[in-house]
Amino acid sequence: MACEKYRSIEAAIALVNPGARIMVGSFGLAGYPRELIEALATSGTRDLTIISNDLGAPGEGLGKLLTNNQIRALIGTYYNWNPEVAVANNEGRITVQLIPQGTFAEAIRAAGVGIPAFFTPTAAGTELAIGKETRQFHGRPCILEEAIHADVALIKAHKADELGNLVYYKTARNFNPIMAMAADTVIAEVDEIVPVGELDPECIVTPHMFVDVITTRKD
Amino acid sequence: MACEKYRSIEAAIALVNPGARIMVGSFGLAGYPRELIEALATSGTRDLTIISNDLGAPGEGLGKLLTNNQIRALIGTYYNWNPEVAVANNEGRITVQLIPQGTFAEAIRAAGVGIPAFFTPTAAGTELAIGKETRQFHGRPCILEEAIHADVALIKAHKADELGNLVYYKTARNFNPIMAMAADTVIAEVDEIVPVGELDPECIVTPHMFVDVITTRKD
Amino acid sequence: MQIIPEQQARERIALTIARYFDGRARQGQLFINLGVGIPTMVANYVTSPHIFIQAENGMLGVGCAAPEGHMDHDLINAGRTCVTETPGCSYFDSATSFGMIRGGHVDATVIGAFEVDQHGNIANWIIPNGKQLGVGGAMDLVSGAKQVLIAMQHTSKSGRPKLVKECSLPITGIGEADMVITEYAVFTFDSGRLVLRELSPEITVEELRTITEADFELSQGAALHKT
Amino acid sequence: MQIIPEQQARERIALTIARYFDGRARQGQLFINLGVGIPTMVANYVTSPHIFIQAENGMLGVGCAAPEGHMDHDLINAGRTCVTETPGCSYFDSATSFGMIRGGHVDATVIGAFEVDQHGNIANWIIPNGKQLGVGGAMDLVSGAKQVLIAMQHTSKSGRPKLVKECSLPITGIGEADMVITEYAVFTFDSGRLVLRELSPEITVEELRTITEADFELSQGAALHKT
Repeated sequence: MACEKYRSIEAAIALVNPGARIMVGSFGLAGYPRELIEALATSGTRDLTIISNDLGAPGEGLGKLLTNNQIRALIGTYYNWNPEVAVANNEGRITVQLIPQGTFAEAIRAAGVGIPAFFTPTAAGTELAIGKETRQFHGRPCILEEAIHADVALIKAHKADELGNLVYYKTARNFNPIMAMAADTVIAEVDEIVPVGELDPECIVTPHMFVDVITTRKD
Repeated sequence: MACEKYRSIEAAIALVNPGARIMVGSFGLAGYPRELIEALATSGTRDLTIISNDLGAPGEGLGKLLTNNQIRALIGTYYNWNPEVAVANNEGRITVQLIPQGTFAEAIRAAGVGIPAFFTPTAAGTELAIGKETRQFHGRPCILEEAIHADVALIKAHKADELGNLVYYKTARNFNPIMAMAADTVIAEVDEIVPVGELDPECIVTPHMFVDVITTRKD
Repeated sequence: MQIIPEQQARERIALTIARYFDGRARQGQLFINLGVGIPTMVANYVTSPHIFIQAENGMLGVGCAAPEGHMDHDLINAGRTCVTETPGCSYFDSATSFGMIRGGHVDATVIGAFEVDQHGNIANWIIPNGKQLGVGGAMDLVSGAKQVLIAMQHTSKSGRPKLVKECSLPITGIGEADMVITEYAVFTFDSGRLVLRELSPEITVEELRTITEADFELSQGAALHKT
Repeated sequence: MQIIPEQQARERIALTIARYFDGRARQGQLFINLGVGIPTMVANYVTSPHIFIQAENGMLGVGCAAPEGHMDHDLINAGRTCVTETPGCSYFDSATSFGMIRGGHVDATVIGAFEVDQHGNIANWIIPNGKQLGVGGAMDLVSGAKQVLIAMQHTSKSGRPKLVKECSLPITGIGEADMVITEYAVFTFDSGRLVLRELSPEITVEELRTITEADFELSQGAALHKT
């Protein structure tokens, strides 16, 4: 394989340091980098801040990291599928920053495209707007939200070519393409690595500029 | 053809009223809706505000509308390829609002995705920041830019399916997909209309939700 | 007043909304987003080919639930149910998906609620200090979708009115509700006032007032319809 | 001091930059954006397979100029030149393209300039009340790209220094220049000071000072290189 960005799952996950801010693509258990998360759980790396939509389920997917006590803070939108989150939060073992899902997605993209902050009507007037600057645009109250950046993004794509161009599979796409733009180091777990030229230039979702490391499950 | 959104070029361009704010996809003469612009020039519709990257060349592409005296105002980034713009502006026949190209693209997308305003480092400290709110983020001065919305978007795509899903061709894509989100009425001129199901769901760039009218050149 | 059993209540609410959407879709394409629970059931009853379902996890053109044996766990809706594709469907990332919603391109969203008050405020995302911690796309949907339909049983399991004078729980959005559909009635918000539009055969207006804390008016002009 | 003819000057500037990029690309992939004029010529001289050219009109992996007879007018770079594809290239919309630039994903941009001053300010977008009215992507590129290389002849056609003490024309960005490459010399900005790094054989430092209005220092440690 002529993929210079290729690393083993273990070598890839070794790039995650204790205390790191990590973004992980996923929506429920769809489109999350399963092998990387398994390896991260095995590594025992602690004090992580996990930036993800949800946290899988107890002991499953990203949920493993909480069950394993590797998490210090969560930034995300929806933890109803993993009741361990509310328990850990209520007991003060972790801190949780809850953000509306659309604002969360937009803030991640913003970090990727160099927009430090934006106004949005979502959540204006609610508890989630407390402490945030509010301003009217065209008669509508909006709140100021800042970009969300990470040290490392662990993403899941369907195929990579040897340069690192990525395409996704159905609703496993979710947050992966925007997280690929928003972290210092981007590690993509893929199902398959194909030769350069095999992906249609019109259909590449994540250009290789954004990808640092490619990994795939051992067969 | 079972395309309910299909209209003839003439019927489509009749949706543009005098005084309208129109977005037009293009970069130079790549990816602009040639037939629609021809028809708009023929229609003689006046007092238009044209929101586009550039204005083609004198008497060519979007340039025809200025040569024809149909333009009241321009919002865009680069008119060096059409010297008639500077002349008309210096003579006070039109007003021109110049915006950095990245800010212009982002402001159009912002309108499409319901973000009323955003901060950007681009142009901070320059003449184009005069009168704009400036604020530091992470020690860097940024300026506040508002979304750019239009009454009508005239865009060019390569293929539409009968529902109105769109794909583009090479660098003719440019501003077209973001303009497809940012106007009340979106009219797409395409090279070809194909049956539903012929476009790969993973490769559709503009979902049909954004498209109101499909038109194509008469053969 | 005749008690309507839960399953029948849920089906009726979904069917009422589906008929409303079918009617609107006669005017052209209709793009809708359905929350979990009763809202998802609406998909089973709509018949118009002009209705397209958007799922905020990144899909337009969501089909019916995937049949046993044909489930693809990477093809799900926002409630994590395995679904199917419809012809002309497409996939996109979460920022684009919420761009559709926040940008006003989604015609209607159907969501459940703990409470809706007579000012159109919706409370549907959290019960403080409870066992669940999540907001998901609720706030984006109520503020972004052009029309917000609340699909809920008229009272809580303990019989408490869910249409109240003022929400007691944290709100999801201010004055965002456009329509409330329960097993007994259909209400709309017109210029900030709650108006009764339809009434089921099992109940009278007087009885409805006993299970509705919110003040509401009777619709002018149109007579009350029976579902 | 020996005058270098314009064509030779332009080629030397492009070649100097290409060699610099080839050197950097030994450390890994290098993503660059090239402005019109001399910057575009850099593409003709780079040899590393790790260098990828981004065009802000929506392409990554821009190849050489399209040969006569093989021009596709919908496959152009930002200077409207018909170009070719390289293996692994991709297309995207303008918001994504400038997202790459503003987001700091483009390693370097090469642009021309009317003036650069000793504070690193660049003036390259407009001559007030002139015949041209446009900013294009210039401001995005100077503020967004990780490194900004200015490729320009040392003096204007009338012999006026282009490396000045203070820009007199409207600036494109504040203190954004990282490197200035002319036919006579290579300068870098180090902690806000302009430092001479290389000098061509046709000129002495003393002669260089006569055609350079900006104050500059000689590089410490490294000797002056000859191109």
